[in-house]
Amino acid sequence: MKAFYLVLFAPFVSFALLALWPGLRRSGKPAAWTSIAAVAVSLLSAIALFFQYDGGVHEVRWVWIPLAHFPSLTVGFLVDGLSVVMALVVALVAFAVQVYSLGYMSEEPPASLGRYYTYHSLFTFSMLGLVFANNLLEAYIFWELVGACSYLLIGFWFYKPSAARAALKAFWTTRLGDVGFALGIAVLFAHFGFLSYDKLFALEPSHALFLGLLGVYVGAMGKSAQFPLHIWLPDAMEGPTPVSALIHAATMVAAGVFLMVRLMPALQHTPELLHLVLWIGAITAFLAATMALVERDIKRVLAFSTISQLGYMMAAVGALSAGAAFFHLFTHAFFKALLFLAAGSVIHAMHTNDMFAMGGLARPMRWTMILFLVGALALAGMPPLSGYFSKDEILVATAHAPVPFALLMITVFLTAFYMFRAFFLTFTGEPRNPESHPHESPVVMLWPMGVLAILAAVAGFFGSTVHEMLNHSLGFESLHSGEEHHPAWIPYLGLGLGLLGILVAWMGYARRIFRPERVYAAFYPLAKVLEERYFIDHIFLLLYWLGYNTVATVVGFVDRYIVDGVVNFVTWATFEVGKALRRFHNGVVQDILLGVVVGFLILAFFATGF
Amino acid sequence: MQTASLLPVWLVLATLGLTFLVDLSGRPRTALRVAALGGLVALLSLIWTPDGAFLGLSVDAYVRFAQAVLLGAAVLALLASPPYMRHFRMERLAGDYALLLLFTLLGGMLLMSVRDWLALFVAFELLSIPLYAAAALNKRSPEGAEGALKFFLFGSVSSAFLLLGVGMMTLVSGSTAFSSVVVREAFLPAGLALLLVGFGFKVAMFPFYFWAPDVYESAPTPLVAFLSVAPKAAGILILFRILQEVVLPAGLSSALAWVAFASALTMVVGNLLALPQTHLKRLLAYSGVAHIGYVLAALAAGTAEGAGMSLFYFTVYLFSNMGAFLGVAAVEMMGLSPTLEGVAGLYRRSPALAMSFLAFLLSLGGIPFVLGFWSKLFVFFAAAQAGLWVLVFLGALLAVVALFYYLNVARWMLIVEEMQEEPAGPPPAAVVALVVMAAFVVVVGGLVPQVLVQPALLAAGG
Amino acid sequence: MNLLSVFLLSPFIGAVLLFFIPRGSRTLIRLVALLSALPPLALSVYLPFVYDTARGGFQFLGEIPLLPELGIAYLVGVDGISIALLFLTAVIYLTAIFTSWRIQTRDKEFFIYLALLVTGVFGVFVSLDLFLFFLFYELAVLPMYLLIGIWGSTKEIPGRGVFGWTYEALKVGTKEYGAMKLTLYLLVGSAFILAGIFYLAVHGGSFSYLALQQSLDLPPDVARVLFLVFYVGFGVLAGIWPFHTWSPDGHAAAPAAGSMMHAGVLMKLGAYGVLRVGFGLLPEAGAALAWLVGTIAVINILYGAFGAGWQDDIKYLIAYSSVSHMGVVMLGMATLTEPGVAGSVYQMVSHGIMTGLLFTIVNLVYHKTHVREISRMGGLAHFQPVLATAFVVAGMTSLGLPGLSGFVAEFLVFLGAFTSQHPWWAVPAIVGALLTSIYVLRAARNIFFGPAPVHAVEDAQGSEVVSIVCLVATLVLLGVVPRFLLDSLQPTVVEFLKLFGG
Amino acid sequence: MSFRALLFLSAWMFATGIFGVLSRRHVVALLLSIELLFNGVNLALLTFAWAYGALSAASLAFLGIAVTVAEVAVGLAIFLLVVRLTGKAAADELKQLAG
Amino acid sequence: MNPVFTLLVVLVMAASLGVVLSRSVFRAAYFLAFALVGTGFLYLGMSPIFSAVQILLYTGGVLTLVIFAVMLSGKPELSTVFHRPAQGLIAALLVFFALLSLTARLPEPPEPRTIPVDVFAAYFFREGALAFEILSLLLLAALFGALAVARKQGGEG
Repeated sequence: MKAFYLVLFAPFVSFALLALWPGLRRSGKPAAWTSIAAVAVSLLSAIALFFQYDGGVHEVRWVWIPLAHFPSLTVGFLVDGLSVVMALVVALVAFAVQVYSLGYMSEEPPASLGRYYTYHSLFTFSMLGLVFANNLLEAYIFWELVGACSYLLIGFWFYKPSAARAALKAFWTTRLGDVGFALGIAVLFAHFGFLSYDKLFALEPSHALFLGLLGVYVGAMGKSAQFPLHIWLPDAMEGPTPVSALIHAATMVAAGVFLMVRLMPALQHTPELLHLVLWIGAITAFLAATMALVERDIKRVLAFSTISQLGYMMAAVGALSAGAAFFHLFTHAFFKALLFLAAGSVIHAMHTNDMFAMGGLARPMRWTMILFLVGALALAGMPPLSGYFSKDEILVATAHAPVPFALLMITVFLTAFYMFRAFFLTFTGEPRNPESHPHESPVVMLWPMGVLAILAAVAGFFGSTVHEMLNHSLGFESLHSGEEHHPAWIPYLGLGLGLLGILVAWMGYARRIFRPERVYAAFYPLAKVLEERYFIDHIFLLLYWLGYNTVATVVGFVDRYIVDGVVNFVTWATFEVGKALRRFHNGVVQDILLGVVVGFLILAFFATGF
Repeated sequence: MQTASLLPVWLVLATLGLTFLVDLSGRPRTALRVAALGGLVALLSLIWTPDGAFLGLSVDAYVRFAQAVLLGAAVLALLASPPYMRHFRMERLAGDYALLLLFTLLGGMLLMSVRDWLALFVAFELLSIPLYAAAALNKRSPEGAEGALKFFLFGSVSSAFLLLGVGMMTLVSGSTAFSSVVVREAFLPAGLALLLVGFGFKVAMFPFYFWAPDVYESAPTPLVAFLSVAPKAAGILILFRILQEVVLPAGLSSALAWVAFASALTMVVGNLLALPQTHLKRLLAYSGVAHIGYVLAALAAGTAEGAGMSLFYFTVYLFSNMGAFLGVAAVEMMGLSPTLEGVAGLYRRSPALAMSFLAFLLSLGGIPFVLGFWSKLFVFFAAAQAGLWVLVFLGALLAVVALFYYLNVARWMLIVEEMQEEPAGPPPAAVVALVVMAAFVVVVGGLVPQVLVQPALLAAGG
Repeated sequence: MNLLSVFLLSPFIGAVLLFFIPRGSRTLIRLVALLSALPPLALSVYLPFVYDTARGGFQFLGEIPLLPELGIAYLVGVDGISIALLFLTAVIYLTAIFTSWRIQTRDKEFFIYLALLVTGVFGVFVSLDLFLFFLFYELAVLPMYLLIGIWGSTKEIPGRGVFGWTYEALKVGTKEYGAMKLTLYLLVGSAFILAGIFYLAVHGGSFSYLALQQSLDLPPDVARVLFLVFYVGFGVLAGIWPFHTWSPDGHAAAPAAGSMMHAGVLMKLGAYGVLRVGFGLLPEAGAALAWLVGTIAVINILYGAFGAGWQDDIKYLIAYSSVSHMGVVMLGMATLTEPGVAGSVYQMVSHGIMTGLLFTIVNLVYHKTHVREISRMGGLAHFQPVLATAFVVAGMTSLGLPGLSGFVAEFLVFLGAFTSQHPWWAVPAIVGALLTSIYVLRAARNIFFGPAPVHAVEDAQGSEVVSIVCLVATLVLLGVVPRFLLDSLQPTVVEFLKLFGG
Repeated sequence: MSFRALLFLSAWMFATGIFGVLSRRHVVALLLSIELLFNGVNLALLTFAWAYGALSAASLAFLGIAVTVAEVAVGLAIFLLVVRLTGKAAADELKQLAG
Repeated sequence: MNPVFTLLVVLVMAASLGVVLSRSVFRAAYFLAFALVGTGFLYLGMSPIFSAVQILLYTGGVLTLVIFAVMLSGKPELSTVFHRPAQGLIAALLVFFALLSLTARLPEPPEPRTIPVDVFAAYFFREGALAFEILSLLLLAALFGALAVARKQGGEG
């Protein structure tokens, strides 16, 4: 298992080098190459690991914090089917994105380019660490590290106030979820004393286990942008597009799903939790899709689409079908990263995100258009591409729950519609703003997209190998629930809805048979609600202002002028007593002599009294 | 005939005579130096004086330690006087000043070793009367005369009370033909009450301290330095003997409660009044009152440790308080007014003086690694051992108030940058040397306190 | 010559040597100061490895009888807790010297007072004789006063609210006010401690901590009152809720090294005192009153976190965050569970280093931009990348990001709270971390991010960078390899909890 | 020669002395009042000596007289100096030193 | 209670009041002399030597001194006599009652006798020898003190 150490620690070495050696970091391109080389090493060893993998579970563990009254907190790494596949996905997408960034970030000054790649190396290491973690505490550690990296990368262009604010929003919301995660860990630690996966899986169902896993799920909701904690993902698009591709499409947001899949052996004992996960997954999928309908910014469309797909995966987990969830995560990583990179290439050329300012890019950016199309088709779930297989498995798995299933079905249509709305708006029709002169992106950007496109296309066929490796690590058949009574018509209905979605988008935006603006005007109140993202952002803002700022003002004022006021008053009073006593010393001899007489009288009173 | 036990007294008497002759022959400055030298010889002679009694004057370790404090104070004051006299053009009266100081010293030493009430009263008066006169020697300052007058009036009235009190006490324990129990029951509390009035004045206890600030402000500073230590030490240490050998054996245990009450009041009033002061000598006067409050706490413990601790306390107080006053004298000799504004930025003008002054302030404030820290703590520890928790807690809290005004002075000297007044010239080297020497003792003593504490405890039979 | 005396002698000799160096030679002064800081650091790094964890208890004992009649002796010894805090003090002292390398006015005196201050602090952590403990505790009073008084910074605060008029009378906000307030608070605390220690010595027979541990048996109610006296006495310095108001004023007025030493180390002195003298000598009373300590700690955490949110002055913001983090320390202590107490001590060290770093950055920003109000700042990262990165790292530590020391401490306290008799304490502990992330990162955004400021500003120079790098390295070291301190700390905590039937 | 009467007289003299000291403005009047105080005390002492045969009280009275004389001498000298330097003989006008 | 004794007591009381209340310091001095002489006669009953000391030395010496001082100062009278008389009166009354209460519990003397001179002299010079020596020092000190205060320092203000 030597390869395993390489996968994990190559990015760490690159991060350490870049962080500790300012010269290298500030040099720009060389820093980029160090990071890319490290990710390449990590990718190759991940591939080697994938092929050498013999189905066993290899674990290494050492004590991180010694404790006597409780089992010591350990840190270690677990290499099994699930982590190997996930590592492969992460390494591959990371490599693609870092190569792509060479082109996309070309006009960045060297120092900040170096900073960019430093953050990237740290992120890759943390993500891989999360993948290979062998206990909940370690998962929490890398979980937060990944959150911090996302904060740093979203706020990479710190001179943009909106980017800084978005980074904060992302960090705070995920942090809110992490509070639940920590509480979950605490419950498990308090009741069972240990946090490592193998011991957790051996537990029989109990209320404590339910609470613990509920806490973990809240953490997953934060990270995987489940409703209502999804508000940070659309704003996270302020970061550079490669970052969005890597973090907010393929890896970090999928961490929540990955963790739920990892904990499936324990989750199966908590049906009520799974039921909740299913429902929230379905609702998230549907709502995100509706919000994507009215989005003008191409990246935000993809962001909502990611939230929606994450909803799908969580629904699959809720339906106890970890295999479906993981396989969709596997395929989604490729085609969503591809879509983001393609969008990046368009933005790179047009220097704007607004789809309504683009148009007719098919000719000048031929390759980008083809790649974007492949991604869109895969996302819409068209048969030969991977999207079809993974989405189908999820629909099958969730068939037993009527309402969520219905929501997911409608979302298939909506997904297809908003994806092709974006496609037609961007690539077909005449260019909407004349002075822009789009040109095809450089090769260094196209190659990574090409690789992803190929993977997006063929990934569907690796379903069986993925499931088989997953079953090893989970210890039970990961696809079991949907198999027996899945009605045959589900895949066809999904396909039909997908095609319908594409058709309507084509009519609306390519051929302009019906005017979407008029539809928008007709349903104005509904559209406005969608545009305002169901006012959830405003609710959180209100919560932040009422919950924190007003209380802070009250506490600050009370502390500065009441508690401190009392202290100052006491000091001032002591001074005044001193001044008052001074008045007795008016210097007149007769009054001074009074002191003797008074003293005598007191002593005399003592003498006679006692 | 163990006259040897009175060696220091004979030496002081000899010095007195010599100083008088030198002054008579028209050289007042040398008279002052002769007095200082004689005092020093007497101080050194203490090492060889054996215990013993002669002519009704008994000398034991406790007395010798106390006499050492008195002599030390006198020598320090006398050494610092010549430059002060020269600066204030009082040199023609230097001889008289020295004589009066020696008389007071003699009074104090005798008071320490006296065994009967008659001699006690007279020695007590010998301790005060020359000081009234000495306080008025600076003929150029009308305030000096006013201060001396107040000092005299306050002293006379309280010695009237004292006379009556001593009279009553002679009936309680003196060698009288007739001393029935009933008489003793009546006279003991009354006598003690009146006695405390007299001692209260001498020691500047509350409420008999009203004279102190005015006299300290107006009298010549070296004299004030002596005045702020020697009479107080003599008063407290002999009061302790009286309590131990007369009052407590006679059964008036509530006496300790009186002392404790007086201690608490003195501490509170002394500290609070020192807060708003801007004149250094007045501030040190009130701080002196506060310090007497702390010693009274040890006295209220009524134990041998208490006595030992108060001996140690006065040794430390000798250096820190006199050092502070000599520092003020040096400031005055620089032509600056002895107020906070005068001292502003002293650090710039003469760092040695400023740093020594800081050492004294810290010692008075009770900051660690300076002698004053140990003395204050041991005094409170003695009180704690006797269970006087209220005093301990009150004292510790008042130390906070005390430190405010001490640090305030330090702030004016060290932190305030610009000089408010323009000094006429550098302080005379002799005085600065004395001040730095005292500061050295205070700082180094702080590192090795046991050198002083153990002999003090032994002396008090602790 | 006991090994531990090096902690005391090295800075003290440094101070004495500095006294004789002429004022002009700037580099010589700094070199001597630096040399006085290295031996303690070396020793404090060496101790955790050579501390015999099997035997546990106080080791490297040294005794020189000072005043046998009163039961006072120079008794020194360390256990896991003292080792951790010695390491903290040594690191902070070294970095404080580096941070003040470029000080202009009266630098000789500056380093003398700093050395004296450290001697006092080392003395407290090393001494086992309560009298000596008190002596060193009080030694820190004067240097602190002068450090703030002479090199502090002033910002008048107008009076408002019911006691408003006293603010002008006392000139609240000036450095004199801050220095005096901080010093007097320390003394009020020491008044309580003095009374308590004397009571112990009188009833326990001697001042030695070891003897008192065995010989002390007080009636329960007296023990409780005594515990309260110690809790208030030390708590004042630890910044527990009602007595914390000196911390913002004192630290805001203090120079960089001053607030580093005070917030970084002296506040831990207070917590160490409560732990060692309060809980250590009066276990039953401690256990009975643990609920009080914990509840006030919870108030501290939330009060500090919200208070920091309102501040517009960067120094006040850090000071309030210190109050909040000290709440975590006290909470950990109050849980009386193994992870809780270990976390509490670890938080002392972690918060000490972190606040040291934060105050270094804040003071450097102030010195270079002469602006303390956050509302008038923005985009400093353009010109001060080192300070910006360091501030973000320190902020991340304060909100408990794993990989940095903050996480280990806060998570241990969080687990300890959850497994103690009052599990609800865990909620404020974790919510506190969330609130911290709000005000710290919001401050980072307002100060460092956003559009570039009009005129260029100098970044951290030479020795300042060294100080920042040392502190960040320590934070990472303590975050990634907690066993460096925990190996010696953990057995001590277990032994400590035996007092409570742990 | 009744014991009580004598004590009453001495207390009376002492009290009038106190009134004089506290309320008279002229410095010499103060001195005279102090004389009165001492005389009251001497009378009390001799009464004790006469009543209880306490010779020590008598000798103390004798010493008291001598001390009083000494005090008056110094007191008058200071009074004259005050008059010479400040030109005032009224005690309540002498309040440069205060606070 | 023989009439002479009571007359004397009343006279002395009146005289002491006169000292305190008279406007001019001269008249106060006369009243004081009268009071001292009255006390002197009282001492006849107790210890004859004291009456001699009292009348000859005390009254004669002190009075002449006081008169000289007032003459020298040239300020016999002041515009107003009293400073806050009410405060003084209350204090005096309180002191009076305090003194009486302090001596109230004293038992009636069993057999009071006048002290013969030889007995007193023998006792004084045996027990009070040390005190007498110190007294001599005291008087010397007072002499020097008075001289020092009186001497001109040359060029003073």
